[in-house]
Amino acid sequence: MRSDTPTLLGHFERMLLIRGVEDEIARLRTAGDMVGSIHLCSGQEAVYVGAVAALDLSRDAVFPTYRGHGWALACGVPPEALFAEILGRVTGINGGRGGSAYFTAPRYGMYGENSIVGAGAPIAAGAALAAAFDGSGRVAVAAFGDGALNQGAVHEAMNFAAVRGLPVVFVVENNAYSELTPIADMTRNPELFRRASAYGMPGGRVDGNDPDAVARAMETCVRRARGGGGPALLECVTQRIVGHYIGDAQRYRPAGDLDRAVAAEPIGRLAERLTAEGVAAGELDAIRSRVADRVRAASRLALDSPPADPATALEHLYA
Amino acid sequence: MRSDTPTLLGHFERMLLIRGVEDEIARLRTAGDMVGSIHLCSGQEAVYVGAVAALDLSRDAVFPTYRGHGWALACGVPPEALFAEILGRVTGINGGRGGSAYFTAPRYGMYGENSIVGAGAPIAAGAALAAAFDGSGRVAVAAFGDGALNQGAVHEAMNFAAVRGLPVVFVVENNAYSELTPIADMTRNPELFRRASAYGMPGGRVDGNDPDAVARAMETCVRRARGGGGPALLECVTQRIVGHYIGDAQRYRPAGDLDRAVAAEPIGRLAERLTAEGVAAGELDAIRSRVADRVRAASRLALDSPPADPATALEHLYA
Amino acid sequence: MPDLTLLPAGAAGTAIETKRLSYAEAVNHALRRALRERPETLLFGEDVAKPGGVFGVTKGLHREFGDRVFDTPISESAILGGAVGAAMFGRRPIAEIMWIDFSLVALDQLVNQAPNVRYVSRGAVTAPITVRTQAGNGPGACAQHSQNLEAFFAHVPGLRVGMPSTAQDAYDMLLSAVWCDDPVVVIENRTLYHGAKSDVRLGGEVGPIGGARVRRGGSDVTVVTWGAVQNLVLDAAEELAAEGVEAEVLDLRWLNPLDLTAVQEAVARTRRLAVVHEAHTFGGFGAEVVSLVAESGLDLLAPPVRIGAAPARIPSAVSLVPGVLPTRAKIADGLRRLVRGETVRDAGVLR
Amino acid sequence: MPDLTLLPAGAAGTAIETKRLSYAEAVNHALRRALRERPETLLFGEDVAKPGGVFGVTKGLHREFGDRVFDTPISESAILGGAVGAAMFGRRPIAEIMWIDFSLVALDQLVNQAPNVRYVSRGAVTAPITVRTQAGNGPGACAQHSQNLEAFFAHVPGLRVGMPSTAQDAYDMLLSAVWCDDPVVVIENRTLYHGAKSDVRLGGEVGPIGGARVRRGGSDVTVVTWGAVQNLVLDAAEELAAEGVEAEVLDLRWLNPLDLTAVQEAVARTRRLAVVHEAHTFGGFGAEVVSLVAESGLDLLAPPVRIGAAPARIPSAVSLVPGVLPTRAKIADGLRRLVRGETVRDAGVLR
Ligand SMILES: Cc1ncc(C[n+]2csc(CCOP(=O)(O)OP(=O)(O)O)c2C)c(N)n1
Ligand SMILES: Cc1ncc(C[n+]2csc(CCOP(=O)(O)OP(=O)(O)O)c2C)c(N)n1
Ligand SMILES: [Mg+2]
Ligand SMILES: [Mg+2]
Repeated sequence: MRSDTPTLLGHFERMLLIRGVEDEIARLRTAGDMVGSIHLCSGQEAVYVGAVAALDLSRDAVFPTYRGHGWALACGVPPEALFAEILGRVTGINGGRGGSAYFTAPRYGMYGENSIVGAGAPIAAGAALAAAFDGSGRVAVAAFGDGALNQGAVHEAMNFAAVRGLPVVFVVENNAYSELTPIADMTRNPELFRRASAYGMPGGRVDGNDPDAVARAMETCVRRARGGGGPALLECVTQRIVGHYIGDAQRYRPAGDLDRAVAAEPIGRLAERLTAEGVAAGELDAIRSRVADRVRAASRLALDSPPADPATALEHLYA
Repeated sequence: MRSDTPTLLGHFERMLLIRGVEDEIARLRTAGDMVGSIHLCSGQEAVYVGAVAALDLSRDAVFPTYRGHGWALACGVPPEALFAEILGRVTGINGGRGGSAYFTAPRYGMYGENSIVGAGAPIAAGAALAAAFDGSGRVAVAAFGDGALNQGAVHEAMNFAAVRGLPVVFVVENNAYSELTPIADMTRNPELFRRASAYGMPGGRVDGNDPDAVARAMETCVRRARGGGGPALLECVTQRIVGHYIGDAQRYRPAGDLDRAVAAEPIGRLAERLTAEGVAAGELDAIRSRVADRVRAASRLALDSPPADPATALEHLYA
Repeated sequence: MPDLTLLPAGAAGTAIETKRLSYAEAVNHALRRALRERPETLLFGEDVAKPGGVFGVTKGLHREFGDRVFDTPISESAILGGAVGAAMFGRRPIAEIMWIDFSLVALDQLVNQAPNVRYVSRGAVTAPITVRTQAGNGPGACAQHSQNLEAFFAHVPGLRVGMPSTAQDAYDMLLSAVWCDDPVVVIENRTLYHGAKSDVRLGGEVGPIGGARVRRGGSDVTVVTWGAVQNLVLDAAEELAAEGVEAEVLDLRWLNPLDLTAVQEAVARTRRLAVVHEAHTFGGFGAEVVSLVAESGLDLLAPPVRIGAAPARIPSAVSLVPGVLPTRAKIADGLRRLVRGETVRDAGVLR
Repeated sequence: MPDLTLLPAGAAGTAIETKRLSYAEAVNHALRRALRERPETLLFGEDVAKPGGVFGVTKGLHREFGDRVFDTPISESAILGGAVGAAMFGRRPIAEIMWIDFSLVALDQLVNQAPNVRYVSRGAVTAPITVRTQAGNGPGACAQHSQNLEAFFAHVPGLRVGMPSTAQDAYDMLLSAVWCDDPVVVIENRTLYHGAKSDVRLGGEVGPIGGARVRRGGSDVTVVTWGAVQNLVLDAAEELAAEGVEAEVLDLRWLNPLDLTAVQEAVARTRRLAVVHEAHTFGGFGAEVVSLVAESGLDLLAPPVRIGAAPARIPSAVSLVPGVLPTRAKIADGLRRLVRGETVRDAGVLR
């Protein structure tokens, strides 16, 4: 079953919003308004939008990585709160305490990026463990990259979730690289989803540049988990169309690799599909300019906010 | 190809030695000559004797767990040095610094027990990594229990070894329990060797109560690794016929479980086979009494040694 | 985050009574009470449920509380991470790390994860986990099963750290930990588990974490200590008393929050400070206590003294251990020299 | 263990010369020299080989040394355990842990494994690994990428720990670490990597590990410090000099082995001690320095002072960070009050 056009238009707008925010962040970082190492997710939007479409954010919980802007926006975090967070403003979603790589937005079902590779996986399993007791029907999503699969904590989390039948979906954002190193050089079995069988857990692979395909695969996993069927591993094959960090010259990508990734990126692809389904070019353009306006306004709002106050820096360490 | 009778007689004697040493340790611990938590390997002897038979100890390196007495004796560590170590005597293989669970005997190719579950696996991979540079042709053996497979470090070690094609054999001593908990309750896929495929590495299972079968499977793995074929995972199915520690009442074992394990234990089984192959009862008895004498003498020698001197306790921390 | 209303302490009507209990039994009673009174508690770790724990500390709890008490794979990152995640959603996980040495395979969860949850979210999410573990040397234990690592945890802002050394404290401090809304590490000691029984007051109000206790009065020297080594300190104090020197023994109990007032008042009284811990002296938490006193500007009669483990790994042989760890004799000797005004430094602190 | 004969230092004929180098370039030169002169060295870690390191520190080394320099999976236990195992068999692994915060997923190998190898075997096997990592806060970094954890490593007997803060030290100390037969952790600082260049003497004899350095003379107060914060200390010292107060700045460089003589001599001269580190004050290594001085019985003019991070996690916003970490102003203020004889304690040390 394929999604209907309004649903796809929703995906299109969300993906555009993510892309627009990332582009604006790149601009702000390059201009020096933002500082430090920032990881953009451009090219991978379909994973976030598709996966979140399958969730019930009033009770489900998402645990992304440092590359988490897309997850946050897909969950509904307002772009102004995201910009402000990375800018270190008092209006940031965590008042500047988290920053680009480690913010959290529990109100939106986004329970924290994690800048320690793999560390979110057992925490997500814990969220699912709570669900086994609180009757919430919560499903937890642990999202991480291809490279994270080689981290011990991810292995432990998958076995733990499998043996206890916990409602967690492990989403692998396979973008072919871990920082500057191809995953193909770092593990022998390129079909990452096959690791699931080691834990007696179902695993599968989906086109991570098709939000619709991701949503449908994710629905299967979520339904199963919510129904007591236990965890699953969903590998979403995608690509970054930007560097690992802003300023990354991507010299480690072989010739043509980036071009191919750009050609396959999900937003243009979905635009083509929508056009083929009869959506008028004008309608798509209207969405594009609405999103652009939203991004611009949000960025301005965030830039106009005051910086976080150092006098508050010692608050909230203990209860 | 099955081994010839003299080889099997050698296995028989080695296994008897291990069993005899463990029985004597149990006696000494119960009598109070030895202290602390001691993990015996009775019932699992075929794994050690079989695996070591496939090694060239002049260059290969074994990394066992805290349950390492059997590995040490199979490698040729003199029983008196082992007794003395556990007794805390100056003549102990490490002068009493290691104790039952963490001694090392590099002269014998036994490069250290490890009492941190799984920690020996990456170290063994490192020994294999050295082999890639020193032209020694060394194969490293990482031995650990069924429960250890759920530890992050073991996962990392296997992927690391697989991706670099390192000459290491991962030997799983699947004795069905991790301390007091059945492995069947702690992972969904009871065929532990199947985890190998996650790393694109061969894996297999062997009857771990048949030293001959273990030796032949191990030879395949070792030959492959030494020839540059990379690592493998060998699951040896066996059982403890004693508690996890001395004094363990084993109430966690279901009715009949221990009896079945005793009935299947490798020494009696090999005696039957040898008898069937025409070895006279008297010859087996002669071996039994030779081993018993050796154990008794070794124990006495160790007991007669002086305790380690506290004035030396600060030596050898730094170069 | 779901808004789970916590039952008030004692709500399940735990009777106030006194029982003669071992340290292990006191822990067991505290766990049972927590599981009874706070339905949101969970108890898990390796071998804690069906087998009742490798030291028998959690005996009977799985039977009484069913699935809320469960065994885990040998996966410390999953145990601690699972605790953090469950705590973020209203559970009160009590996770066991069987030996403190094993926490090192999963320390990330206790340093990079648990203590950040509240801070980064400004209280919107919290991670009130209790980690029970046990530390220290015991006869025949190896170098990987003998360490005292409280200094690691005490250096992590956002983590609370306690080390009970009596059965009463094993009970009280564990309950305070579970009731506390911060992540707390409670470091027990297996050599105490099955020792002599003592009277333990059960069922009283659960107090807040924190607070040192004077274990022995004395006016000549203040010994600040924590953990099982306290018993050696008390023995050494008796030895000195026979020589006319009265040592005050202050059990710190909680390293975080640290009861600085108690330390300062005690040292101000005796004007001599010794700190005794089983952990390695160099870089150990004893240095924090000495520094806090030094910074206070209290006028001491003699330089302060630390007595802890000398720089070595911990050997297994029972005869070797006194070459490394503090002993009653080393403690008594250190205190004697402190009172005589001699500068004391364990020859082995630096190497 | 195979008997691998090590080439003597300088054997490959490294020319003695002086070059203007950044800190990162100095590290790169040291690594290149080690790889050239000691064929048994290996260099590995995440992104260190083909990409040349996420900070560009290991650029060109894979090209020059081929398979001896390689990239690893994101598997810190495999990296450190692999280093330990390779070192036991005659290699000299130089392993990179990209951020010191990440060491916490694999600390077992640095606490329970590497330092035990020599001790338990009484020298029959050794594990001379060098772990390069980098620590500290930088603009915009999050709580999980900002910590200073040297206190953890310094508390582990058997591990050597150094923190270079100049380009020359980045070169010298790393070589000393690789040449040293103990496991050594060298903690670099990424905010220093690409700073101003300075003259670095290359190719000289590789010295043993250890030894503090006076970075600035002064007679009024001794500031013991280490790591990148030293630059703030030097700035604060200049500020004070303008007010007529001369601070001596002693860079400890090595926490283990610790140059106690240098500390004692310096403090004996000025009779005032401040310790400044970027790490959290509470339970930090500054306490060890203060304690060693206190135990020495040196007669100080004023109580010692520690200046470090206040108890909080490290926030990301640049504006928040000065609320937690030491700043030039906080350091200058602390020193001023120390010289005036006021009792100084960071209000935030205990909470
Ligand atoms: C435990 C740990 N090790 C290393 C790092 C450094 N690091 C940050 S991102 C990254 C690459 C992750 O690759 P992948 O999992 O594929 O995710 P991606 O960045 O591609 O989204 C690494 C190695 C870290 N943050 N944590
Ligand atoms: C990291 C770590 N976690 C927990 C333990 C405690 N422990 C010691 S032995 C053991 C069980 C190991 O089971 P298995 O791997 O099956 O080996 P077996 O004892 O059966 O030989 C456990 C959990 C430990 N030593 N290290
Ligand atoms: Mg990736
Ligand atoms: Mg087992």
